[in-house]
Amino acid sequence: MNIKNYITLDFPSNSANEAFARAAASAFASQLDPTLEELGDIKTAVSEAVTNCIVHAYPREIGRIRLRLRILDEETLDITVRDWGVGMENVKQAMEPLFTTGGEERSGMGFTIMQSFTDTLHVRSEKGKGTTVSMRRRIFRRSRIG
Amino acid sequence: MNIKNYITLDFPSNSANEAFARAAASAFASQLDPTLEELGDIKTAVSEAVTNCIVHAYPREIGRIRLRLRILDEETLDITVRDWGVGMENVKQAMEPLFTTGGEERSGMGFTIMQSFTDTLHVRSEKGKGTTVSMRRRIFRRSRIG
Amino acid sequence: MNITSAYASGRLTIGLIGELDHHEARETLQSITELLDEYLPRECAMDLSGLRFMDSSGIALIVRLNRKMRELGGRIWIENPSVQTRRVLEAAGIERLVQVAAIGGTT
Amino acid sequence: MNITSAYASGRLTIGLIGELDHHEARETLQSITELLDEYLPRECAMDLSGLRFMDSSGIALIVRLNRKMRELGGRIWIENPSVQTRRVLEAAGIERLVQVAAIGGTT
Ligand SMILES: Nc1ncnc2c1ncn2[C@@H]1O[C@H](COP(=O)(O)OP(=O)(O)O)[C@@H](O)[C@H]1O
Ligand SMILES: Nc1ncnc2c1ncn2[C@@H]1O[C@H](COP(=O)(O)OP(=O)(O)O)[C@@H](O)[C@H]1O
Repeated sequence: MNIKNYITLDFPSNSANEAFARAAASAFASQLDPTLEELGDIKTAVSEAVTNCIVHAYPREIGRIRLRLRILDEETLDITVRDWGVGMENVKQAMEPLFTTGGEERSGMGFTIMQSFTDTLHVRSEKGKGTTVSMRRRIFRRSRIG
Repeated sequence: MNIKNYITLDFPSNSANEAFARAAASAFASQLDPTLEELGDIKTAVSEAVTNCIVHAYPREIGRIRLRLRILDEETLDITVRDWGVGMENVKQAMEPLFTTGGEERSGMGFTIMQSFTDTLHVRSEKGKGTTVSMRRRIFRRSRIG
Repeated sequence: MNITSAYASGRLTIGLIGELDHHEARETLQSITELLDEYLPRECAMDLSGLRFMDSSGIALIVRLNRKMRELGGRIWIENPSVQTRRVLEAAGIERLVQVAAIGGTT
Repeated sequence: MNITSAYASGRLTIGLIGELDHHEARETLQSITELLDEYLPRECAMDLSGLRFMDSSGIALIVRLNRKMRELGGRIWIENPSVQTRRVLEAAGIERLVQVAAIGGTT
């Protein structure tokens, strides 16, 4: 695995940073020359994962979030979103469509959307220790195809 | 000093990341509701400092750059650009207009531009250990003035 | 979030302009709820052509507005989502609940 | 960086479209130098209206092009910088070397 470029962002779990995280991910992903649709997918996946940290991982405090973006093998975007918050006991259940502990303000579709907008999704969590969400999305090179 | 929000970015000294660092700084600074001119100044100052790490701090290798952005007291943007590269012996001389060790490709005006586009500029460096450039720029609240 | 509204003969058209994420959702829901309570429309069209971004926070909002319109004895639908918004609507399977119409598709 | 050029009766107008930073500077300089060597113009106008961003790497480029035009016995000037570019030109004091003209100011 050849890491061509990376960036690590650390920021507090203010909801205003949702938009910022999306914008930074979009700016970083641009070097892969994605289509607007691919960029939209990446922004959406990042937004879901970061929002989960803000809403679920740190429900009553401002905690730290780490977003890491890497370019692998020149055509895959690797996205890792990490928190040190409350964690989950049952990750499998949490990933089911419509499952939410967030009440009426949440749809329970966050993980479902992350899954459909990326090629792979891995979630690792430990109660009381935090959560790491890893996603990969391959961006096909248009110049190579065309 | 009240830190309202912050972000820390870590990335390698590829020149392609100059544009990325500017875009991230611009996205983060947007929460201060700056004018387009103020945003331009911030992007320029960040670009100069990050480019110096890429060109001067790590002339023959890819090293690590850390860009930290903070909002202080709700109206000041604090920008810190740090590298662990070659450092400088004589910071005062380096900051003089037109001084450059970069040959024809550099103008020697980087620090001059950082200085004119920010309110304060501090440079700390140690030969062989690296350099930290700190800049602050106050963004006046238009709603408050108006 | 900027919100526009137009009411005529029982139909309220609500336009959303901006990025609809968790940060924006609560205030947006409140503004729209106030509009519904004011006009008590039979039909509510949500024009999403001005949304530059929407994530699952928008899905939760649509689900709640759909429930509210049913309580009022009316119905709601979505108009003109951009590509990004349409992809989120599809991934969440919202069409099973609420009709999604393209430009000019509902009149 | 996208580069356009237009030549007529001794005057070459070069347009730069994009962001001129250190990453882009070397290739941009090379392309412009090739144009100058091809046309050997008496006058060279650099139209910067398409530059969305420029930093001191652009200053170094302008200084070198100015020197080259003097060697060719000609002169160079800058046209239509955006606000951001104009502020960088001013902070670097480039007007002492090279004339900066606003829209329509040089013809
Ligand atoms: N970072 C996290 N920390 C703790 N719990 C989480 C985290 N992310 C998700 N969860 C749990 O998984 C559930 C499902 O998440 P998701 O599918 O994104 O839907 P939603 O955010 O709408 O609830 C959440 O309601 C929450 O209980
Ligand atoms: N991060 C850094 N590490 C080491 N040396 C630096 C760094 N930043 C600046 N310098 C030194 O200071 C000089 C002046 O920098 P500057 O004013 O930005 O102009 P320029 O980048 O055009 O040379 C550089 O030529 C270099 O010798």
